Order: sequence, then C-alpha cells, then structure tokens
Amino acid sequence: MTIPVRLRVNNAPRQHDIEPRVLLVHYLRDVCGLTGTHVGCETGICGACTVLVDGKAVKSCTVFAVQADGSEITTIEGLAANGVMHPVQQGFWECHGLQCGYCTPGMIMAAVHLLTKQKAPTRGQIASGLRGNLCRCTGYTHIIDAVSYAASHATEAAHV
Amino acid sequence: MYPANFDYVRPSSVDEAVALLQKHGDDAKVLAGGHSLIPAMKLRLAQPHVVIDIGRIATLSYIREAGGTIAIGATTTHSEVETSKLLREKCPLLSETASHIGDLQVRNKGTIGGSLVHADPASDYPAPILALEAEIDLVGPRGKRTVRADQFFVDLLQTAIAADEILTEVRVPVTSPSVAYIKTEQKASGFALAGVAVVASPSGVRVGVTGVAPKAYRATAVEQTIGNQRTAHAIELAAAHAADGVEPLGDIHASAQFRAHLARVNTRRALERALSR
Amino acid sequence: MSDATPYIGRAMKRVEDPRLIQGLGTYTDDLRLAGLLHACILRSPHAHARIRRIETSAAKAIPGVVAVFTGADVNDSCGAVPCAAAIPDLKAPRHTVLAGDRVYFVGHAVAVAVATDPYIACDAIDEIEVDYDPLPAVVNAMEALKSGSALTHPDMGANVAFTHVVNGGSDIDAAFRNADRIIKHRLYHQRLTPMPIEPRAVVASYHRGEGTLTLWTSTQIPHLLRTLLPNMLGIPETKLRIVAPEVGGGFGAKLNVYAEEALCAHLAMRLSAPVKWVESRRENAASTIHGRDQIGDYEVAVKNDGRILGLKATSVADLGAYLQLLTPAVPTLTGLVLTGCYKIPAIRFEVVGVYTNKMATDAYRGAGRPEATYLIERLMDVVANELKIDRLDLRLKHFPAPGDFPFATSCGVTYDSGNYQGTLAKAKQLADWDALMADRKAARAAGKLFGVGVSTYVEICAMGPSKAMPAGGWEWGCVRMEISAKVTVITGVTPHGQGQETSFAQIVADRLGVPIEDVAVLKGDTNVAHYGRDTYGSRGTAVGGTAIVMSVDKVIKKAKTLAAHLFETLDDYVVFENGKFKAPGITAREIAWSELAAEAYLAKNLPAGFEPGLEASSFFEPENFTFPFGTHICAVEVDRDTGEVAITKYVAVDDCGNQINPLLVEGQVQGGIAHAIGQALFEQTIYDENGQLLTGEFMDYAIPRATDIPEYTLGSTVTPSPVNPLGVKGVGEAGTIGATPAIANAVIDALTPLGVVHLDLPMTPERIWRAMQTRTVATV
Amino acid sequence: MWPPRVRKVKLTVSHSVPADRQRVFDALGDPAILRRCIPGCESLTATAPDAYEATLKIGVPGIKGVYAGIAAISDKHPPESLTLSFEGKGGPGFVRGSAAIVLSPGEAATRVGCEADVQVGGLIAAVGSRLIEATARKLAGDFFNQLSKEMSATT
Repeated sequence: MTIPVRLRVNNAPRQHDIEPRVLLVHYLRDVCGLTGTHVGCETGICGACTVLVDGKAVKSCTVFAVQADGSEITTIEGLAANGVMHPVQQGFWECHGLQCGYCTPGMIMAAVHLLTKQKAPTRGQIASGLRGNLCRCTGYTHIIDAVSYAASHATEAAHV
Repeated sequence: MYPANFDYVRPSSVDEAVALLQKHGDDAKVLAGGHSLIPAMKLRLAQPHVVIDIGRIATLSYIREAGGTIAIGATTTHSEVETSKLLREKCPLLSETASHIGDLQVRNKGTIGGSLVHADPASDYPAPILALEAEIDLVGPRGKRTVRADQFFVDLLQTAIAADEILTEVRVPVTSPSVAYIKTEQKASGFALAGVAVVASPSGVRVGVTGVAPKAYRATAVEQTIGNQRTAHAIELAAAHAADGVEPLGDIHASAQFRAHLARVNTRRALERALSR
Repeated sequence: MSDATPYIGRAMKRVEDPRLIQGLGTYTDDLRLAGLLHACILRSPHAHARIRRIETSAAKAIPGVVAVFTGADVNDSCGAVPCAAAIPDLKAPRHTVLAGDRVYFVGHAVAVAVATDPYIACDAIDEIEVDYDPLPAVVNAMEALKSGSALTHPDMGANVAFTHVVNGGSDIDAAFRNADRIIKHRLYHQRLTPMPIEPRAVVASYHRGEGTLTLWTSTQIPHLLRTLLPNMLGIPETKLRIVAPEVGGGFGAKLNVYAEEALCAHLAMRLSAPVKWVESRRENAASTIHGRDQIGDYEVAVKNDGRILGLKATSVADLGAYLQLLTPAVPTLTGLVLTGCYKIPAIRFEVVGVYTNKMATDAYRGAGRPEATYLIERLMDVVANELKIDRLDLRLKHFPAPGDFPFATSCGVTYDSGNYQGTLAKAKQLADWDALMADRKAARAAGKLFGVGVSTYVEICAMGPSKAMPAGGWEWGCVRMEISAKVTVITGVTPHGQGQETSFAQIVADRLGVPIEDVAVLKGDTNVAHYGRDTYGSRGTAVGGTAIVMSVDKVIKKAKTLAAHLFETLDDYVVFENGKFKAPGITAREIAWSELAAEAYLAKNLPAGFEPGLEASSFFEPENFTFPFGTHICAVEVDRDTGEVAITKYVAVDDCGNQINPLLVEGQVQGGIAHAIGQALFEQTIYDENGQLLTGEFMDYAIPRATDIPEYTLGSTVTPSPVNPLGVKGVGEAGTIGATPAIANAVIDALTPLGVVHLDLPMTPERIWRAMQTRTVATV
Repeated sequence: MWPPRVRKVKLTVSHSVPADRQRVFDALGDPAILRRCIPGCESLTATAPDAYEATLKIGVPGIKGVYAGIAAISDKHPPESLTLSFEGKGGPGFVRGSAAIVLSPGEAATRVGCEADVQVGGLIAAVGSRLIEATARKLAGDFFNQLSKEMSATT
C-alpha cells in the first residue's frame, strides 16, 4: 500500500507515493536526498532529527511522512536564505557551538523555533528550550552562547 | 528502527473514525500526535494492521470556554495547552503541567487526547486531570458518553475507553490561580517519577498524583487530612499521606520507597505553592 | 600571512563548521551508492544461551530480501575480531563476527539479513526464528571470581582473563610496615555507555575488477582498521581503502575493530553489491563498547603528619564477554597514573580482568585514567578527613616542585613538565576560595547541605611512544605547497569533532606565512592519508601536529634551497620570514611562495639534483607521553528532601601546555566536564541479575542535557611540554578525568554534616537520599 | 553497592478465591479453567500430565505480544501447594519464571499466595523495564479475578 503525499520542502513542492510506514526523517533523507537531518535514536529523545513542520520544531523520526501531507517543511538545508546563513547558524559558527556536528542540524532547528517564541531568552530559557536535543561533545555551554548570540544578532531580516 | 507495515486511513470526521474502529477492531490503532504510538511501532512493540490518523479532523482541535468550563479538543497539542491565554487565565494548572511535558518538539506534536488514552503511568496530564475533576467525552458507535476523571484511569495503560471509541474532548473547570504542579522527573526520559497536581479552594484541596503507581490517583487521604486548614504544619501532616493506599512502582530509576517519598515531598511543595498563589 | 599576529594562540572559528551547520557534511549513513543493499542484524535476547537451531527460510522468502546469513555461513570465511593489547598470559575467547553455537551477551550478533531497503531488512530479522537454550549468566565480576561460579565461556574453564601486577618505587612492604596508619577504602567505577549521538554506521563496496574494497565507517581509526582487517577479510592491505567520513562523536566507542565492519565488508564481497549497516540506538547501547567497570580495594600507608608512604590498589576489571581492541589494556592504564599529582614513593597495583556475560568494556573518554584520578582524589580527601589535615595542604605537601620535572613516578613513568602548585593557586583564586569557605559556613549554619570539592589531576596524553603502544604510537603527516601556492596538509590522525582541520591549518599557516584560507587539511581516508595511527588518547595535536610541523620544516628547508638557487647564493644566506624568502645583504629581491612554488613544479630552473615539487612527509615518534594537569573546584548544594544535586559553582584550571586555539581547548574542557557530570551524578549502565541490559535506550540511560550544565569559570596555565616542538600536551580527556572526583568530593563534603563519609558513583538523588536517611537516623 | 542489585521481577500476590482449597487446587490444574483465566490465553493444551503448551496474547491494547510458551506443574502437595514453572517467547522478547503457590484455608474462601520469580528478556527488558513489574502484577491480578469468577459461577 502506498499513499500519495504532497508537501513543500524548503520551498520546493514535492509529490511522492510512499508507504505509510515511512518516517518523515527517512522521507527527507532517502526520498528527497536531504541528509542534513540526522537520526540518533528510536525513542524521540535525542532530537537530531528535528525539522520545522509549518514553522514548528518537531522530531521527524516520530512522525510518519503521510502525517506531514500538505505541510511546509524546513530542514537545515533550507535555513540559509540567498546564501546568507541564518543568525542561529552564524551563532553556532562564531561561538564554537559544535564539535562533531551530528546533533547540530537538529539543535539549530530547535533553536530557530525557540527564538520565534522567545526573542530574548535567558541562558536558562535556552537550556530548557533545548532539552529535547542531546549533544555529547560540547557540554552545551557554547551552544547556549550560540543561541544567545543569534538572539542578539537577529536582524529584522526575513529569517523565519 | 523501522515500523512494520500497516494500512493508513485518515478519516475526516469523528463518525468516520468510529466506523473505522468498529470495522478493524483490535487490529487498529488511533494516531493523533503519535508520540506514544510511533516510538512503540518503531521498536515493533506495537504492530497495528491499521492506523487511523485522526490528526486532520479539524473539529477536534480547540480550546474554548463554555458555561464555567473550558473545553479542549482531543488533538490539541501540549504546546497549545501550554500557551493558551484562556487556560493560563482560567485554568492555569493545565498550562503549567503542559509546560513540563517532554520537550519543545514533543509538545509541538503530542496531543492531550493521545496522552490521556495511552495512560502511561508516568505521564503528566493525569495528575491535573484528576485534581481538576475533569470530564472526558468518548464517542463510539453508541454515541457520546462522558466519563469523570476518577472513572477514566482504570489500570496500567488502561482507561475507560472502549476499543471502538474515540476521546473527543476534555473539560476542565475554571479555577482560581491557587494551583500547582510539581514534578520530579526520570532523568533519562523526562517522565514523572512523582508528579503532583494541586487545586486549592477555600473549601478544600484536590490532589492528583502521577508516576508513582500503576495508574494516576487522587490522594484523598491528603485532601481529607488538610481539609480547610492552611498552616505549614497542616500541610506537612497532610502531605505525609500522599502515597497512602497505593502500591508504588519501582524500577532502576527509583525504588517504590523513593517514589512514595517523592510523592510526599512534591505534595508538600505543590500544596505550599498552590496556597501561596 | 604578513600580518604580525600569529594564528597560533588565537580563538579562531572553525573551518569545519560551515558545512556542518548547513547540513552539508557527509556522515557514513549519508552515502548513497547505486545498488546499495541494507543489512540488519538479529541480536541475542539472552546473556548466555546455546543456540539449538536457527530457521531463516521465512525471512528469505520476503520480497526484497537478498540474503540471510548466520554464524555457520560466515564464520569460516571471515576471521575473528582482534584484540591488540599485549598482556602476558592473556586468555582470550575466539570472537567470531556472528555467534557460533552460543551467545555470550545480550546484543550478541546472531544473524544478518540483507535487503534492498532497510525497512525490509528489519522485517526480515523479525522472521528469523532462533531456538535458544538459556544457560546461567555471569553478571557480577566479583562473584565470577568465586569458586563454583558459573562460567562466561564454559570451554575456557575460568572467568579470569589475566592478572596484571606492578610494583613500583621503593619497597611497598616496608612502606606499610613504617606507616602509622593504614587507610582502606573500596571504590566502584561504574559501567558507562559512551553514547556518541551518531551511532555506528558502515558502508562496504567491493570492486571486483580491481579486487579492491572500500569501507566507509564511523570510526576513529581508519588506519588501524586497514592494518587489522586484512587478517579478517583475506584481502591485502594494499587492496583495502578505509574512509572515516564525518564521524559523529567517538569518545573511545569508535576506537575499535567491530564485527559489523568485517561483516559488511564480507557481505559486499560475497554479494557483489555495496552493503550498508546503520546501528540503532538500542544496538549502540547493547553492542558498542562500554567503559569503566572496575571495583578497587585501595590501601594507603600514612604517617600521622600526613606523609603518604605507599599505595596499594587491587582492582577487578569487568571485561564483558569478549576482548575488543584494547579491552584488557584499559584497566592496566590505571596503574600508570595511580599516584596522580603526588609524590608517593611506593606502589603496588594489581588488576584482575574478568569475563562476564555482558558487552565488552574498552576505552571510553579517559580510559583508565579517570579510574586512577577518581581513586587518588577520593583517597586524598579520605586521608585528609581521617588525619584531620586540610585537604589542600595534604595535596600541596605531596606535589613535586616545578623544578622536579621531568619527574619520575613510582608508577614507572616520567611526567614531562608541570606546575601543580600553579594550577591550584589559580583555581583557588578564580573560585575565591576564602569567600567560598565562608559561603559554606553560612549555608551550613542556615541548615543547607552545601559542599565544596577539589580535584588536582594529572593525566597521560599524546599516546604515545611506540614501545608503550600496542600498534605503534608514532604519527604521520604530509605538507604540500601546491603549484598554486595553496597548501595541502594531510594528517594521519582522524579528528571527528576535535577541530584539527582548523588548528592544523593555524599551525601550518603560521609556519609557512600564508593566509589560513589557503591551507586545506585532509584526513580520514587511507587512500589520501596513507599512514596514520589515528585519533585517541588525546594524541592528535601533540603527536599528529608534530608530524605536520616536521613536514612543514622540511618543505621550508627545500624551498630555501630553491630560493638560494634563484638568488644565486647559498642556502645559508637565505632567510624565510612572513612567507617570503630573502637574502639580506645579497639581493633586495624577495620571493613569495607563488613564485617559488611555480618554479618548483614547472621545473625549468632547478638546482642540480633538486627533486621537483614542494612536498614532505614525516613520521614523528614521541619520546614520551605528555602529562597535562589541572585543578577543578566544584561547589554543590544538595536538596535535603529529594537528594538532588545542584552545582552552584564550577572552576576549572587546566594546563595542556601551549594552546593552538583556545576556543577549541575550551570546547574540549566543557565537553569533558559534561561527561564527568554524567558519570558523577547519574550515568550508569545497568544489567539485571540475568544479564539483561536495562539501559538500552536514551529513555533509560541518561546523558547530560543542556539543563544539567552549570556556569563555568574556566582558566588555564601554560607549562609547555618539552617532548614536542609545539609544546602542547592534549586536552580531549582532561575535563572528564579532572571533574568527576571534584563533583564527587563536593557532594560528599555537602553530606559531611550528616556523617556521610562516602558515597558511590553515580550519586543519584535516591542514593543520596538513602545515605541521608541512614546517617541521620544513626546519629540522631 | 556496585553493580547495582537489580532483582529479576519478584512478585508476591495474595488473593482470596471463593471456594474451598481442594476446588481451587483442582482448578489450577484444569486446562479448561486455566485457558479461561490466564489473561490473553488463546490456546492451552496438555502435552503430558501437569505439562501444557499455550499461546498467549498479552500486553496492553495495540502493544500486544504473542507468546508461545510451555508450563509445568511440580511439587504438588494437594491441596496445600504447588509450583508452576513457565517459559514463553515471542516477538518482543521472552519471559521465564516460576511461581510457588500456597493455598491456605479462610472463611468460605481460599487464600492463594503466590510468590513468583519472573525473568524477562529481549526488547521488553531493554525498553519496557519500567512497566514490567506493574504489568506482571496486573496480569496476576486479572488471573485471580477471573478465577474467582469461575469459582463463584460454578458454586
């Protein structure tokens, strides 16, 4: 059994017939070829697979692709606009917010959504907001620096 | 890991969903946000043959006030509950509890109906649902029935919902701000080792406890002991009864004894906080 | 670079990052090859069982399933998983890639299904039926030593793998005879799961025409794999290419040769199709190495004035069911830094390695040194407590003086350089020690459980001299000034997050006087980086960086010869400064790299006997390890009701020698401390009494989250290492090693008013709560 | 204590069944009654005296595992005690264990005390540890409730 799915990924329309059991993360990685979204666990804890669905951060390993039918998806590959990195991406670069980089795309996507909810979060609020994303390299301090940096450098520019 | 194959149906109304449930019976599973079901399916602990996705039934997602109660549609997400202005003003306990569920991403996708029907003994909602004496609407082939919170949670992962019914609405009363939810979480998963919800009014308090026993419960011994006393001493004495009459769960994260202890500590703290508000 | 500020020492942002923050990095699972097949592995649910029968026909019948193999199908044609550790009289079971007629731990690979799609491969293993006959499992290493214990491997006749004894320094028996007191203590170093966020992944592709096999794998050690896999696969090293693409964290977990790597290679050859296997988190928790798991009984011989005369350590190391690459070597490393920062004249160290029906332990961040540091730092507090001596005074009393370096310890190693007094003084200053003590007094007076812990540590890095390493401890590096005057650097280390694409570029750009943007660092592919011993043991910069420095210097020397030729003078008159060759007093002409490189490659005008090109490679053999050190101070408050620990202050002063990029150093320290917070407060791998793994997911194994991390005050001192020209020591493991005892000591200090003198790791709320109950009751 | 002492699931349950000891004892050895009382039991056949083969579908709605198992009764001391050992395996893992069952007379009822020692392995042990004990307790409760109904129905 396959099901037709139509959605937009990083502003491009996509249409495929897929098995309902295909998880959104596998759809993005294997069908759309967008491998920037990673998989780190099976239980929805690690957050490496975080993408934006209609502007909200969700764990794409815990969503069937068919559930996202009709949605607008943004993955890490679609975050930079016109070749300019998003302030959160800039922040991660400036503040050494990553080491191995595996958790980073999910971490960035969660932070992007967090900053749409809280424009000037405290360090504690950033930490709470990123509870759903595990990092084993950085010890998080530089990640919180990065998100603070993004909050203070976010311009009115057309980012999310 | 990868889920086993299944057939997917996406009804557009509750009646249609109920008809599908009737047709497929035990082979079917209802999908709302999917945050309890999909992890179980990925580990192949759950292998339903048919998944009925009620996530697109527009009439199931709302938060609205009607006649002194607030009605919340089943597919309303935790994040919508957390940030609802109406709930924050008129039933802040539910918003406060929602803010403790999982994480940002989980709250964006998980739903109140899905969480209640799954009835994980350590999920957060059952505590306030009990303390608020919420009402829960279930719709099935025989029509709609309303179940009181204290009748809803039957046993471990088991509720009053029948196999062919769908939870459609939760109704909570308008309360004063004298409420609180205090939770100690399991370090790895974020589930409650002991979560205590308190609703206080001049006439008395109601206490709901989750995470401690195979199902969430009303700590009636606490409620009766404290009555309408409000002193620190009374709180202390009452909270000591938070695990009376229950057989606490024990696992690698907390022994039964420690869970019971946390229930008492968090009850005391929740009472203190609720009464200070 | 002509501007005077050197790159070395600057907190520069990383070259690696733009690709990684835009989702453009290629991790192993991101590879897409035509005709790729997907493997899924069926694993044992039993800790110990005999396999009576395996039925695979239903699995094979599923459309899309290409093959299903069991141990009987592959173990004869695929060699055994190797252990590189050389321990005398080591008894080792044969470690086949799939289980033979028995399984020895939960997660032991039993069968593999290969299909056109990973979902189908997963369907297939569900249809494999295995008939197990469960056998008694050995789960507790101490009990495994008792006579009459069940046997992990019944055919081996005993559970002991080896006994390793070191007597060092002066006469240990005399030390204990002369002691005023002997203080004994037992400590547990709990089992930990490394949990890199990227689970392991392997893609193998066999080119039948060339007879070459390419293996992409999420590993720290592509070069060691290229050395070790030929024996398993029956193809020569020369036909084997190992690539470690982006690797999503290792922490020692990927410093190994795993059965799945050989298995995928074997399947690719056997099926003539590329094969991918990606580990699930659950498999990662069960079937990727674990760390620590030692139990130690320690005895300290002391004089009443606090002088420590000797230290005896007797420990039991739980090895798990099999020896992975370095399994038995890890606990022996503990013996090398048993005495920590202290002058302790006599030691005796004995470790017994024991087999149990669990996953193998091996190197996890720190590997052997966290055990040593935890035990000596706990013991220093215990001794100070018993003798009523100030814990800092006790430590200071036993530090070697800065002038004592190189300092030979009774453990048989020579610390390269150090100033332990310096880091302690600086940490005290950053922590505002006197104020902190006043805070503690005030907090205690207010009935709070407030504690302060200190750890002064030294560790072993820059591994290492080849005579001390199982597979060569040298490193290789190559530097090529290209015809375009861009610089290609190739390193034999395999960074996977450490940032050496940046720090090596800093080193090379400085030395060559070129803009850092012109330097590209290549790594991780054995067809590109021909030689190497890879990344582990905080060796990348100290050993790998030195091989690069040596190569740069060779390139410059060669370039000088060419420049002298162009200046029509002798080499000795040529000066190289800021990226330009000059011959002061001979000519005013300057030659830049662009001109010189073109001359070197176009080769129209070379000196006689001068080889074209500007490339050099070097092997660096370190004469010694390096010994970074530091002081960590931690303050905690314990919740009296719930036993929860809040870290209220954390000060770390680390000395890793010269710092190439302080931003990266800071990142390593912070990341390392996070691992220590986990180990000290909540991480633990738990098997039940039947050998069932109960921490098989992130749902049950907690690693630190952002909300668990305190605000740090980080400082450093710089005591360059004399054993390499960069003067660097290494910093990858320091945080983990130094912080665990600081936190543990702080929690125990907080509970001291209740009469608690010790608690085991991890100091979970329940463990603390129980300690509070018993002690409070006992003293009331 | 390291390693942490994690007990296999030990279950102590005690139920009052409205029938005399001999009847309860007999019921515990009656395949037809057992089939009706064991939660999720889809088939149960005697393969030898006091030995059974069974198929059980247990779990919670939607998260059910089908277990194929064998059970045997030993140490029979009618009408006082018996030991039940069981072993089952299915997709999500395996369950093994034994239960010492003691019947003591009460007023118009028999008190059935059961001390079970259950080992659980595989996926359910790895991911469901937090729920195992509670599930086992619930299953035992369901069994005795059903048995009580059987006994009172046929009284």
